[in-house]
Amino acid sequence: MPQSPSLSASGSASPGLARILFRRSEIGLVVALLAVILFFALASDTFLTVRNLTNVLGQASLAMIAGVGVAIVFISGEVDVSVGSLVAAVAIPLITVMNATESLALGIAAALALGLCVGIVNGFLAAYLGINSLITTLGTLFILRGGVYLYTGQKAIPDDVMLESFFQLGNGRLFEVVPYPALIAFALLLVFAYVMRHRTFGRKVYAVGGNPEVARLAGYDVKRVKFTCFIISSLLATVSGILLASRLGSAVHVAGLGFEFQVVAAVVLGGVSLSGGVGSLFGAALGVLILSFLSNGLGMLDLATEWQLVITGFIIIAAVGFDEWKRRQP
Amino acid sequence: MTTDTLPARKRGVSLSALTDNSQIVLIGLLAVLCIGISLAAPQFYSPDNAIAILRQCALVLIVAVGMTMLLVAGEVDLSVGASLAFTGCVAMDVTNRTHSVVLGALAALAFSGAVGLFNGLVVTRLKINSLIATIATMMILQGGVYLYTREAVQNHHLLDAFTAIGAGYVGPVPIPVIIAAVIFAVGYVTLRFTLFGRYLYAVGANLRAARLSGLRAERLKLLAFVITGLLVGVAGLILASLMNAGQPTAGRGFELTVIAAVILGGTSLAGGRGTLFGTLLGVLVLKIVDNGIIILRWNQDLQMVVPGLVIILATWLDIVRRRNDAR
Amino acid sequence: EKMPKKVGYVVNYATHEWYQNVIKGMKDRAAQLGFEVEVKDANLDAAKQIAAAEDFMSQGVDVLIITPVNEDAVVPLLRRAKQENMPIVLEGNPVKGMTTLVAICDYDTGYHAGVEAGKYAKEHLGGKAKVMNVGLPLLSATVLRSNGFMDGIKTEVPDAVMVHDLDGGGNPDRSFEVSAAALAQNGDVNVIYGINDSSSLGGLQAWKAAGKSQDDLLVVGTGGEGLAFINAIEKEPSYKIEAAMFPEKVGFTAIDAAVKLYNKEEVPSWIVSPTTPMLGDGWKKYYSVDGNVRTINWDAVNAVKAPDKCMKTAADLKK
Amino acid sequence: MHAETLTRNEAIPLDVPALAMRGIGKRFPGVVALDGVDLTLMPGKVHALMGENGAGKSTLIKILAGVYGKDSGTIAIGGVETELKTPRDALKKGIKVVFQEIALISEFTVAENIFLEEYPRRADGSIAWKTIRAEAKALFDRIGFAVDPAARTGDLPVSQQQMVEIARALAHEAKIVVMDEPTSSLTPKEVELLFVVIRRLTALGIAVVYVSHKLDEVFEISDTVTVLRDGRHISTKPIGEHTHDSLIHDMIGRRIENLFPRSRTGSAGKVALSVEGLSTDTKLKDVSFEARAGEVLGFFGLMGAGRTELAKAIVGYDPIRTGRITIDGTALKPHDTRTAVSLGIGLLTEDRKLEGLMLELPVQQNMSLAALSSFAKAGFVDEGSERSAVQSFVDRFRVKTPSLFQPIKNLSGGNQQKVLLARWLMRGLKVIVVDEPTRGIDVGAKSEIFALIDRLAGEGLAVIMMTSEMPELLGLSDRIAVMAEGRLTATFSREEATQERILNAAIA
Ligand SMILES: Nc1ncnc2c1ncn2[C@@H]1O[C@H](COP(=O)(O)OP(=O)(O)OP(=O)(O)O)[C@@H](O)[C@H]1O
Ligand SMILES: Nc1ncnc2c1ncn2[C@@H]1O[C@H](COP(=O)(O)OP(=O)(O)OP(=O)(O)O)[C@@H](O)[C@H]1O
Ligand SMILES: [Mg+2]
Ligand SMILES: [Mg+2]
Repeated sequence: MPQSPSLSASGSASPGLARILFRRSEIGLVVALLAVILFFALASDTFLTVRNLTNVLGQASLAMIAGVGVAIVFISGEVDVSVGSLVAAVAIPLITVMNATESLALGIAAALALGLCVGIVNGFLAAYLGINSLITTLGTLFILRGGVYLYTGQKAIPDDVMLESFFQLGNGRLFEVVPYPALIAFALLLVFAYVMRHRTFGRKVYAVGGNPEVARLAGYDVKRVKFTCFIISSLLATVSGILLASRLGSAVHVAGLGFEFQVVAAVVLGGVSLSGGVGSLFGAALGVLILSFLSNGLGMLDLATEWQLVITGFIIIAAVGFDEWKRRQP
Repeated sequence: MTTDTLPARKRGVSLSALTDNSQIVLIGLLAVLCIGISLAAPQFYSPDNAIAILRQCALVLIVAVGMTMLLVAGEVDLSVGASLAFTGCVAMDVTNRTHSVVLGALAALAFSGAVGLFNGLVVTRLKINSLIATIATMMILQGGVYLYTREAVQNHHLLDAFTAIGAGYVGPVPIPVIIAAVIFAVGYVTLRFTLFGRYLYAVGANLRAARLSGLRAERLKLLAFVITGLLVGVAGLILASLMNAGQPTAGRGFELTVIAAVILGGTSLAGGRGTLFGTLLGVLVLKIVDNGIIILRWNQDLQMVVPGLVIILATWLDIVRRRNDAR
Repeated sequence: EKMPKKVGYVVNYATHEWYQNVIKGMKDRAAQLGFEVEVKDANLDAAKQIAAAEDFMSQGVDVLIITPVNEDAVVPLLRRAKQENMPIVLEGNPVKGMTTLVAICDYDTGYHAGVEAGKYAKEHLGGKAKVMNVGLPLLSATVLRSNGFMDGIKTEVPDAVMVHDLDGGGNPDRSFEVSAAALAQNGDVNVIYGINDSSSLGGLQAWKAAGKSQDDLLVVGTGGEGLAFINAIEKEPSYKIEAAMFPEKVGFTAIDAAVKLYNKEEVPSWIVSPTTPMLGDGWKKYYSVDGNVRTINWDAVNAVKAPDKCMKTAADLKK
Repeated sequence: MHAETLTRNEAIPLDVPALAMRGIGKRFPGVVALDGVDLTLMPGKVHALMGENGAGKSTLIKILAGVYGKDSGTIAIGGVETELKTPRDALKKGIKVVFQEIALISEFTVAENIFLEEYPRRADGSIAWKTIRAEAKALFDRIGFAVDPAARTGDLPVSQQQMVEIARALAHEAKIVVMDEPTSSLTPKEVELLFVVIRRLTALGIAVVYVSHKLDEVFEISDTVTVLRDGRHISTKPIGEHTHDSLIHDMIGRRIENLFPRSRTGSAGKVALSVEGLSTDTKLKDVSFEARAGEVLGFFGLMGAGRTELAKAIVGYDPIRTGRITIDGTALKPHDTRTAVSLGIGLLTEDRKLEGLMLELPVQQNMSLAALSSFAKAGFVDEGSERSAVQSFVDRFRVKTPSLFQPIKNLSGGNQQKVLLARWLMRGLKVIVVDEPTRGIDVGAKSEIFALIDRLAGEGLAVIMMTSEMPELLGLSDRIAVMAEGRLTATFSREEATQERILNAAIA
């Protein structure tokens, strides 16, 4: 039987091209993405420029990095909505430490430390104490945001030392073309896609999300797998937060408001099921890209925000509805 | 684990619907809060404050009744906040145009009911997960309301009856509280004692089994969405009356408050489990925390932190209690 | 003088009436001068604001106008704009590294409204002023307004006190909710100050819902953003003072500054747009209303004098 | 390394018990599931574990698998006392369990499920997907199991999933293999296959625990039988010392006079259900038949013949392409379960967990679901009469449950099945379709269900019974319809039907 190393969610290398096409929802997403790009390329003459396309990639990368983490948590059968506040919270240690030490590395370390703590708390509450993860992370979403407001007194903390390396991280471009955030996002996406497909940890995540009881019977430490997923998600959101802080040049207390909705919508649009065990990181990334290009293109058409919201809403319904319909076909 | 699905009655024990022990944690928490706050700030127990709390609970409770039904049936509606704002604008606008409170109210209910119907159809016909479907509806409504009106719709009709809906009193009790109480009572009886209520639990617990047993699962879910929509309409009307304007910006984060209260009340996100009495307790706890922070003159930013902690804590205590019960 | 072909405006929050009217003023002025203004909305999202500005720069606008979601959060953007020689006019609040700013003086606005409120209190409220501030600590601008108001009112009523200092979120339902709780806790208040119209109206509605009479109450709103305050002044007996900030004028001024920058002329780093308190139906001098449309009376507004310098700015808050 | 798994492990001494469980006790809230149970397994022997539904068999096995902790007693493996705290412990000690409920990840491929417990890896630590597929294929070839290792597990019929589970237990070295009702949904051919595999295992010195309600199988394959009743150890004897009757007596404490009672005397009545030219997009092709009031119409077919599809199509659960279904002369709307149910047809499904049980809800809610509207006045449920109706069914069917409020997930499989059957019988029906009604049910309960089916038919119900059990088919049916590949190939009267004729028609 011809077997190609496939990166599909279920890890199935199905026989027959037709079946592969119908099985793998990414194809549908790629088509949708191309359709969006084609539409705006025809509708606006400033859309299809290298500068604009790379802009969008850079803008999408924040949601993409956090989206990879959220998708992993979804696949494990849990949810994580705390990322919206976390991206704002991690900027505080980052900027504060940088201001104090003039060291980007120490700042990043401090941010990652906070991200790690949040991941541990989420994971401990959800995986080990068994508190529903939506409740847990909704709780940490509120707590972190409130904490940020309390700590900053509802003011941004400016970056006083203005390290060039920090500025470049979120604003610079490789060869003046590809934004660094986009490079980081794609690198992380590839690494975690590999992990999810080719390392036992990844398969455990799918198994735990697909059927936790079975996973337990197969000798997996279900709690630890889920715990780890929360930590991964928080650390990736921290990376998003660091890049965001660089783009904003400060720790902004209102940064990332509603970011969790954006990420969840994109991840679900990308075919990652909320009920666990299903979906792929590439799908999630495609979901992010579709929404980013949509937002950029609608802006190019000079459509008011209200139209952008309405159109995006209908497109989400249409896209997910089509995906569901396709899935139901025999 | 014990059952806390439908409030189960023990054999031979006569009907005492409130003795479901899954709510003990919340009742305890509520008691601790009330005692704690009133020790620190005696004004907490003033009639004025009690009424202020009740009125604030009213809006959330009205929508939470529908949300509980939806969650029991295994679905969720995140568009209620956006719909609340839109409905308020519609209510005020139509009342302005027609000079009739009745027509204004009907328009509000028709609008929000239609939003519920739309959500229900998208979820049951297109089979889209309701979390994502209603996020989309939320976006559509947020955009739509600004297409409908840029500015707050002002009260030009100056009808007293309209103002009374939100700001009026019957004796010492605000009218919204009475409306909420009636809706809660009807909702409670519906969910607990009627066929419809029992069917919602079945649909949420196992959709296929319910369908095989002859239940029209899709229709039941649709109905739950429409009920939630209509209740949003009632809340939107009250809000427009209270604000004396239809505010397109209102209702931000309202959906999270409602869902948090319902979940805090012990309703499962997975469907098939939950009670309205729990929801009532959940609403009370959240709103008393909110009020307490202002009464105690704490930093208002704590209004985000404390509810977060309370929700996690209450859920955890509930898990611990059930584990002990199971011994 | 050369005219730019296209000016891009990244607005903080386009769905807000204030910015609607700022945009209106910009479009009016640009139309007079014969060019186009394109608007992108950050919708209160700092990251989206950067993205929108990036998009404008790659689209090739001639000048950018920006109302920052957060002042600190646009510093890198200004740096990148400088690298690409993109002139930027800021609206709202000063930012490190900016060229020029068009702004009202928030402190002054509150201060002058406070002085009028003090006079009113002396005349009608028995010389007592117990203030409920429906504020918004989130933004330095709104904190300045509240501070200015209290300082102003004290010039007339030295023992004026702030009974409640609330965070109404700048929106009406939240303002209503916190005001209701605060009034229940301590209802001994006779002045309600709102940092914008939504806040003052939310406070007033809470007052009414608590069943209190408006006889000995003064409500002071800020902004004069749309129709809401006009409606309130016409219909609510206690709503007497509105601190007008003329958003249309702000837009007007920003466009003029953009043209100057485009022509590489000298511009002051801080261009003040005028504000003034309006008492009773004093609004009719500046605005006329027809149905749901209000029209600005440019002659009257352009005649309002702006100070050269603000009494206090956000920089003073940080001290 | 995996290729060698099926050779004799020299390290296993044949005279030391592979496993000795002593005085095992386990209680659940309101239930004593196990009370001082002993179990000793010898290497290379098949030890059958028998008992009524709810006797405690699965609980004992789950303790052995590290799923539940025991309350009391000791466990020794290969003579060494050990604790089995987690499934992982048990796996490490060489205990492989095929659980009663299928325990596979449906989204994974068959091959991946086989190696779920331990993925073969490459030198760099990444998963060796090629090895996995190749070894799964090799394993299947060795045990003569024809299934595509690359198929998505959830797409397979239940019986094949069960075979995958069994194959999985063989993928790694094991000292003890436990099978909890492995044949509950296997066809006779697959059962034969399984027995070949079990004999291979014992030849390698592996101890096998075999749980089944099928007496014939137990007599054929096992060396020793342990019987449990109500959580207590009743007897352990070599199989040779048992007869059918003595085994049943040990299990249920009484004798069963006649497993297939026939009290019906009258002939079948008028046509209750008629199906004409039924086809679906997926499997069924032009199926036509009639079922009469008062008769039991048995359906036989090999795995995948389409019986389950037929059952779901007649009750309006699945869409159909063409065809006409009438009940008592009234045509059903296609794809509309509600009118079907209200006209008096109900389906007891094959897949309890997925389509029948509301796991978290109590027994009462589960049982009364279909009949609930009959307890309602003006939309309000009269819970008093609901409860007494449920209670009477619990008593009649001897459903073992501590209370009506017990979540049904805590009941044993057989008891769950009884609750689901009662769900339909509470509601007046004209036609009942039962798909594998005795899957996982003990002899005692089986005879009760048979008696019930007989009585229902006697009362004028048309019973359509899809079953893979030849004795029960021949014993109960008035007529037998045979399906093959979605078509109805033959119909026999009770007198005409023989095993050969039926099997011939099923293969056609
Ligand atoms: N998790 C649980 N919680 C509460 N009670 C349980 C639980 N699991 C099993 N029981 C009870 O323990 C008893 C033994 O159940 P068990 O599943 O071991 O029976 P069994 O012999 O395997 O029956 P069957 O032949 O029907 O599979 C039953 O009364 C059952 O209701
Ligand atoms: N060999 C096969 N490979 C894959 N899928 C199959 C195969 N045979 C049947 N199926 C599928 O499995 C399901 C089982 O078929 P169905 O239940 O209708 O048959 P049945 O006669 O009821 O058999 P069973 O004895 O398994 O109940 C159907 O959905 C069918 O499409
Ligand atoms: Mg069992
Ligand atoms: Mg079948």
